[in-house]
Amino acid sequence: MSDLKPISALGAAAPRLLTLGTLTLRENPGLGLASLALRRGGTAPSPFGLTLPDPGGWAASGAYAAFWTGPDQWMIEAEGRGEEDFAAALKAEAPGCSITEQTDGWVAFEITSVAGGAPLSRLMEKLVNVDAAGFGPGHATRTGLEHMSVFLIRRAEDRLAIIGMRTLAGSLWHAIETAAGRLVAV
Amino acid sequence: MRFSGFRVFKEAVTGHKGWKPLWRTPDPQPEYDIIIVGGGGHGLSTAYHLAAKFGVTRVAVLEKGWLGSGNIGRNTTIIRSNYLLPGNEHFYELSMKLWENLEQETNFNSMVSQRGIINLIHTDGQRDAYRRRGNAMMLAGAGAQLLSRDEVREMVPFLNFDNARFPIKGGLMQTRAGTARHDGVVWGYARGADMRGVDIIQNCEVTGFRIENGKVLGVETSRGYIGAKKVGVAVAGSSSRVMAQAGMRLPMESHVLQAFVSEGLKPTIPGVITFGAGHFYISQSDKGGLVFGGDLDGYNSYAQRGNLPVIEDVAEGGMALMPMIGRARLLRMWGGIMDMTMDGSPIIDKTDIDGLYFNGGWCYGGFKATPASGFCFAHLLAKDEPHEVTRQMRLDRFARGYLLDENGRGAQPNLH
Amino acid sequence: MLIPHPLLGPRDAQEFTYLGDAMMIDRPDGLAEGAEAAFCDYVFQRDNPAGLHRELWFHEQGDRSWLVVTRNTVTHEILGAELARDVALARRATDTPADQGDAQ
Amino acid sequence: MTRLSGGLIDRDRKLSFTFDGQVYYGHAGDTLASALLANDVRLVGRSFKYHRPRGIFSAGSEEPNALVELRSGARQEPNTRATVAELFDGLEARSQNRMGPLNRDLLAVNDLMSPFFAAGFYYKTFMWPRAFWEKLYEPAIRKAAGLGSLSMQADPDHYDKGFLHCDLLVIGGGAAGLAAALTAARAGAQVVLADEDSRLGGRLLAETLQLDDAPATEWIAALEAEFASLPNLRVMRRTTVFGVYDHGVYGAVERVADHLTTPGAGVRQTLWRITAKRAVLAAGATERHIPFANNDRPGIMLAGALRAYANRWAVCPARRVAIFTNNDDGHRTARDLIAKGVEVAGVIDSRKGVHPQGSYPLFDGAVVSDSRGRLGLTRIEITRDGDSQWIDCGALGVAGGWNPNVHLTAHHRGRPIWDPEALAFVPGADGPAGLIAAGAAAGRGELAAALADGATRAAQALADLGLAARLPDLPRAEASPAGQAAFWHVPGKKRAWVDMQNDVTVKDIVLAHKENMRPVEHLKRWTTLGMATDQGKTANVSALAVMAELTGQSIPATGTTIFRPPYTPVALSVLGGGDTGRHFRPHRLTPTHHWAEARGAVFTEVGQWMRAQYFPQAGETHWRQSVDREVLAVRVGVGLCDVTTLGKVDVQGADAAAFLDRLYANTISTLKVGRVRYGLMLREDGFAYDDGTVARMAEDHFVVTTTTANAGLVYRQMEFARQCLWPDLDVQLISTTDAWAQIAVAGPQSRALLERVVDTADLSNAGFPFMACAELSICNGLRARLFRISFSGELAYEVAVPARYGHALMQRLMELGEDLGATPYGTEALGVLRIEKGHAAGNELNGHSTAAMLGLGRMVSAKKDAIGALMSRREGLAADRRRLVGLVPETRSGKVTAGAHLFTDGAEQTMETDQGWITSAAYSPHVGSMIGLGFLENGDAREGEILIAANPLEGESQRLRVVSPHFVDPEGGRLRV
Repeated sequence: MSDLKPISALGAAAPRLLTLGTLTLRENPGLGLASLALRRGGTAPSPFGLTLPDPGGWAASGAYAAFWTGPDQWMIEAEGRGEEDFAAALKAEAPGCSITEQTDGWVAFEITSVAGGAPLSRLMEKLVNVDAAGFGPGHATRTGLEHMSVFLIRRAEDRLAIIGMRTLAGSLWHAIETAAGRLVAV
Repeated sequence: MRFSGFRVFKEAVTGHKGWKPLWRTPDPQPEYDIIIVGGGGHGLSTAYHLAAKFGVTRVAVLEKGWLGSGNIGRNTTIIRSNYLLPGNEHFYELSMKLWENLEQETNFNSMVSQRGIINLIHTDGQRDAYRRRGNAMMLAGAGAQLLSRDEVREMVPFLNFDNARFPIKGGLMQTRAGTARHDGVVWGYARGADMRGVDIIQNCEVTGFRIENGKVLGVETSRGYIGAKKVGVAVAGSSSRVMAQAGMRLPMESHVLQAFVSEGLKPTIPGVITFGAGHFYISQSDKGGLVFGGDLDGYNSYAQRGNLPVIEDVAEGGMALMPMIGRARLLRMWGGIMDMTMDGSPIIDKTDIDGLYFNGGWCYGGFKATPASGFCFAHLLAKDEPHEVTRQMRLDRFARGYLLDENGRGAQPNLH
Repeated sequence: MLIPHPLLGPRDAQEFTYLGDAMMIDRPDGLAEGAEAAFCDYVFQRDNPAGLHRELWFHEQGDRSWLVVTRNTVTHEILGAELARDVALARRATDTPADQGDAQ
Repeated sequence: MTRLSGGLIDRDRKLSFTFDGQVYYGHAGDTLASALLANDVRLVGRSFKYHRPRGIFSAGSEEPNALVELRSGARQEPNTRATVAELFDGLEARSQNRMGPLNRDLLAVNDLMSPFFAAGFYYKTFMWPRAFWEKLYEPAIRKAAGLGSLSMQADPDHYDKGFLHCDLLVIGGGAAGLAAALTAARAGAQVVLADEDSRLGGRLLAETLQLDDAPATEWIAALEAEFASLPNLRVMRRTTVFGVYDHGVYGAVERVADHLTTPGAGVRQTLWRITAKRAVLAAGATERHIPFANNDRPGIMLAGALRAYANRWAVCPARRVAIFTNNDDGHRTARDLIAKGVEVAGVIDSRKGVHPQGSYPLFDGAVVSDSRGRLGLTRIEITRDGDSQWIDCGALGVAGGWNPNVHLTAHHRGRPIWDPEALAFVPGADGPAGLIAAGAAAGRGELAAALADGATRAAQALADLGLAARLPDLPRAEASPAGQAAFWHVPGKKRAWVDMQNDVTVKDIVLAHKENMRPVEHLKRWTTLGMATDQGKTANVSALAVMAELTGQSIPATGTTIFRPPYTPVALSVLGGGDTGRHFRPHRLTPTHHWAEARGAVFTEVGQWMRAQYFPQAGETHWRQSVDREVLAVRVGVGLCDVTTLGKVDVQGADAAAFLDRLYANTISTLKVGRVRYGLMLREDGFAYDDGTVARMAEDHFVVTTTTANAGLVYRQMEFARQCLWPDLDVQLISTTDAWAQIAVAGPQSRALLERVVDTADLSNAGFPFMACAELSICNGLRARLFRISFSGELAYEVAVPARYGHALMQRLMELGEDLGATPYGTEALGVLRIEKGHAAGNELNGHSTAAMLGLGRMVSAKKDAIGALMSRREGLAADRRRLVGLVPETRSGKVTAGAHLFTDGAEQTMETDQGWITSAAYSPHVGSMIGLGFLENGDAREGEILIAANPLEGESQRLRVVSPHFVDPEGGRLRV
């Protein structure tokens, strides 16, 4: 393995972690990402045993997960494989598809609540125009957040991931931290 | 009746008994030499100039609602002649000269106020572009000043100089620019045209053109057919709809532009300021309201109202540029319909139909053009020759490739 | 404004970028006879109706789909939305101009 | 004045506040207005034009008169309505629009001059001499105009924005709104109930009307308890729904902390964007007054307000009051006041033959025809059948009937319609889709009807959504008949105010009529009626009635006015909420940002990006020293620059090459795998759009780059081409801009440096020639992409690695390249290098340029159909003979300035003789002088000519020589070594 040392999207050696009230925000550099697009007329594969979800959906299977990103296009997630050439691994699982490495295109912030779904709903209200009531576990969508484009994934009732462009990591963290902090201040 | 300080004094002491209607309410005659469709700023200015400058007085202005009910009554009142391209700059400079003499000419105080405009500079590239534009203005005799950051700070110290996402690096100023009282412009031209014999007919909607053998004979209206030797159309916000009645398609889309006014405040902002890194421009009316606006809503619309995202975008721009306005309150917002052309510049031209003339496509810049637009359209109607400053404002420029694209955005109307 | 995305349901119009008349799907053949006149019409001339308008919106902060939305330009009421790609493919199959299809 | 009995104030919590510096006390639950009245303060402000003394006119957000500057310092808040400002301990308020003390305002002289200030007078004078307008008249007018003042300091508070979604939004928490919310929430719908007041109840809080034979507050309290238990109902107090937008989007402002001394760590206000499938408008009604002579004195107020102050706040502006009414509701005020122990000197009812409804003197068929009291009401004149008498009273309640608050129904330009029964405008049928009015807002203000209407409308709204709702058992309501009559103003010779704040009187309307300003919009604009901060809420209908009388037409034929958002004024700071400083917009940081920061780089904003502009070293005192050093390092050694900001798009698919052939003006499909080609994109209208490189990684896989500025736009255009223009091609696109850290390694030593990091690849000129590309590994196994491309004109590469390694790679290259002179360079040096090489950038690719102007005309292939190719050959574009040229000063020390215009030597300088302009300029260490690029008429044929570069804007003029735009290595030999 290369002797070059990576840094996190927020620019540090270690990922950032912060608890504000009932919410914990965690930068997740371990998440491997690659996009999968069907060739014209192609049929959806089942990489790593995943059933690729319908529009608006997210599906997990073991350390892998997939979410729909557009017609005939998905993002495949691999927990703990952020340092690897995950796209190459995916290519082997999905021959005949267009695969593109995306791991370092993004920064993933995993948000966990210790008080169930309500604090996540309150946080979403302040950040995105997505109805939290209709965004339960298994939902994923792309939307705007403070002039940035992000993916939201409801991984569980008490877990929400916000995945934004890596170069905007600092601004995205600032926006989430501010909103979460104000929920505490109230 | 001539207006003057003396007249105001006399009427005040005699109980305001002597005031007369500002214009008549005539019924349409069967035929006119020239019919102007549209009783907005440009239509009334055209009628005024036809009568006052070209001696054509058998003229009717047909307005479907009340005078000045279109964009002239719903804009942010800015006047300026700070354009880059020769095909535009000479025209707007002519307009500025007409503004400078408007009130004495029409004997009506339209409150033309040359308090200056500053276009702020935030990047080096922007400074280069503004230097090019400022030099064009100098060459056209319009005057311009390139301001350093310190000079801007001296003039408008309340801007965000110290904590800005997009720092202010200077500004391009035109001191002769400013504002005018929009309704006063309508009323001044209407009164001036009426006094010279023009029939101003309100509540008279044009529903069709009578065209035979490629020549226009008159217009069908909600008050019956009216004949005319020539018909000039100046119906900003309805250009495509009206010209479709003559079978024409135009190189334009209609979009909504919102504008905003705050509650009245004691003097806060001296002239006009435009943000160069966001969509926001602002001035303060004589009544004290902050008058401001930003970008188009961005989609085709005839609704005369807009949506929240643009309102927020404008307010965000304002707060980033001048966070001292935060405690002022927005009082009223409205939308005007902009006929956005494919190159962002207007059209004043004859059409392929004999006797039918078109004035439109003013995008969001029609107000400042009002005097020259009317003058030049009157010139075209009266002499059948374009005025020299409108020679590039032709309909065929798109197909031929002689575009008047000030900011180089291409054939995408909502980007101009 | 809410755009009724055919795959994702109603979405905030702020996620979208507007382009204009759906006739822009019907790009003329640049190598055909008389192409210049056809292109001038395609690039510059618009019906610009007050009423129903079929128009292109790009779901830029979403799934990156181009949509053909049928909307009333006077009331802003939206009557339907389709994937532009489907409209374009159907257009090729049937030769129906893109600005004259039926709303869903 | 001592407090009356009862009321909804907390007498155990005493709060101190100041008004014009004087300390007063009130109670929790007070508004500033009620607290002022409790302290016998009746004079609170001055009118806009005549500076007439003004008091409190209403008890709500419709207030035209009682505007104050609230708070101090940077939190100073002008034009705050005292009637809705909740009292808090330490509140500071000041009267405004005065010169000198409030009770001796020097500008009150305007009132004496009022005959000169009739409607429209501004338009008729101040025209001579011309120069005096800006210098004298206008400044004087501006100073006198306006109302309150801004502090001119940045707002120190925080603001939030948020989004809510619901099935039903209920606007207004009075009788109808509460019934609506209850009905819908019990049915299980997602409900938001918003009310502008601090507590629910609406008008019920101001009344003594009973529900189920008990005070209404008991019913409200029971409801609030139930509401708290319903998770699907969100109650938002202090929240004004100010506007209706398309497709069920409502704008609302929640005043989170305006009732507190400061917001502390929280926010002051929140802007909510509420997406509601349906909405019930239960906004109640606003009382109107009846203009009569001198009807604007402090102490004269709306009768319903007088009642509200007594019932809710236990205050009355005077011990002895009178009521002027044209309806039964006015009599209820008299009864309620008497019950509170206030003396009612009389009820003057314009209707003949009515009977008193309590023990007070009744003047039926009578009007109030005048008033006295310089700073506050002392007497009124009552006229009946031509006989007049004066009676003493300190306050007068005026009851002119109630106007439904239809405002939101008109926000989509729908028109309210006249209801001849209710004598008011009620919501028309063309209101916003999904919004249903209920209760008093719909003209059904009688209490029992309002309750039932609220429940029914909510059930109806839910039924539209397919949700069944059962109507709740509603309390039995005490009758509250209105009995409105058409009596609009008291005729007379003296001034009778219609619009209080803007000083519009009946006389002004008469004058507007006389001058043919009759359409209602002309009336408004000529007189300024309804244009004040209250938007004429208490004035407009009366004005229409007066105009109708003058024209002999009915009120609806005379017109209505369009209500525009916002319903009540909204602070700009909450609309523009969120970050206003450095976080106003997001920052994009390059992968080496932190490294550059640690090296002391100076950064610059490039769109969303922050980029290193230059890297100053110890001893360098001017940016030019740093930039010159960086440029020379590239020309003689090796420089390193983070170029991640260039857009990168991954293009895959069987038809990827054919697709790119249609996007780019030049041919791409002939490119071999492992090679890169420069690509030029045109807009469909034929002008140059963007440029970049196209690298073929495999037969069916390309990586293309765009300029930094156009990355998003080009991606959008590519998707448009893929989905809309050529949907039958097999192409997949995805952006990879952020995924790869891309570093330019440029200069004669670049190969030597890169050879030290690549693991095995052959970088020799033969093995990896100019315009080669490859995927390879570096630094012991890190996957990377290498492109041999050059922006500087030197031997150069761009190396890309996963973004997280960009920082470390830059460090490694610097370490390994120390002996080779490795030097980081920023955007300034990048700019100098590209100008020296004659590469177009943003200043040249400005949307006005044709390919030919850029010297790239031959790239536009005529053999294929690509976007913009055909249109680029149109007459006007082909006739444009301006060409990109290089420019140097005639003398080495001369200046070259971007933005200067070019003229033939000796020619007159006008727009018509203009020969072009300078697009970019820089000092070139390579040339040893300033150099520039510019577009010049027939530029390709004028090499060697001396031109004048005119910069009259800054009073400069320079003599420049036309040269090739390629100042460095015009043959390109250095690229290929």
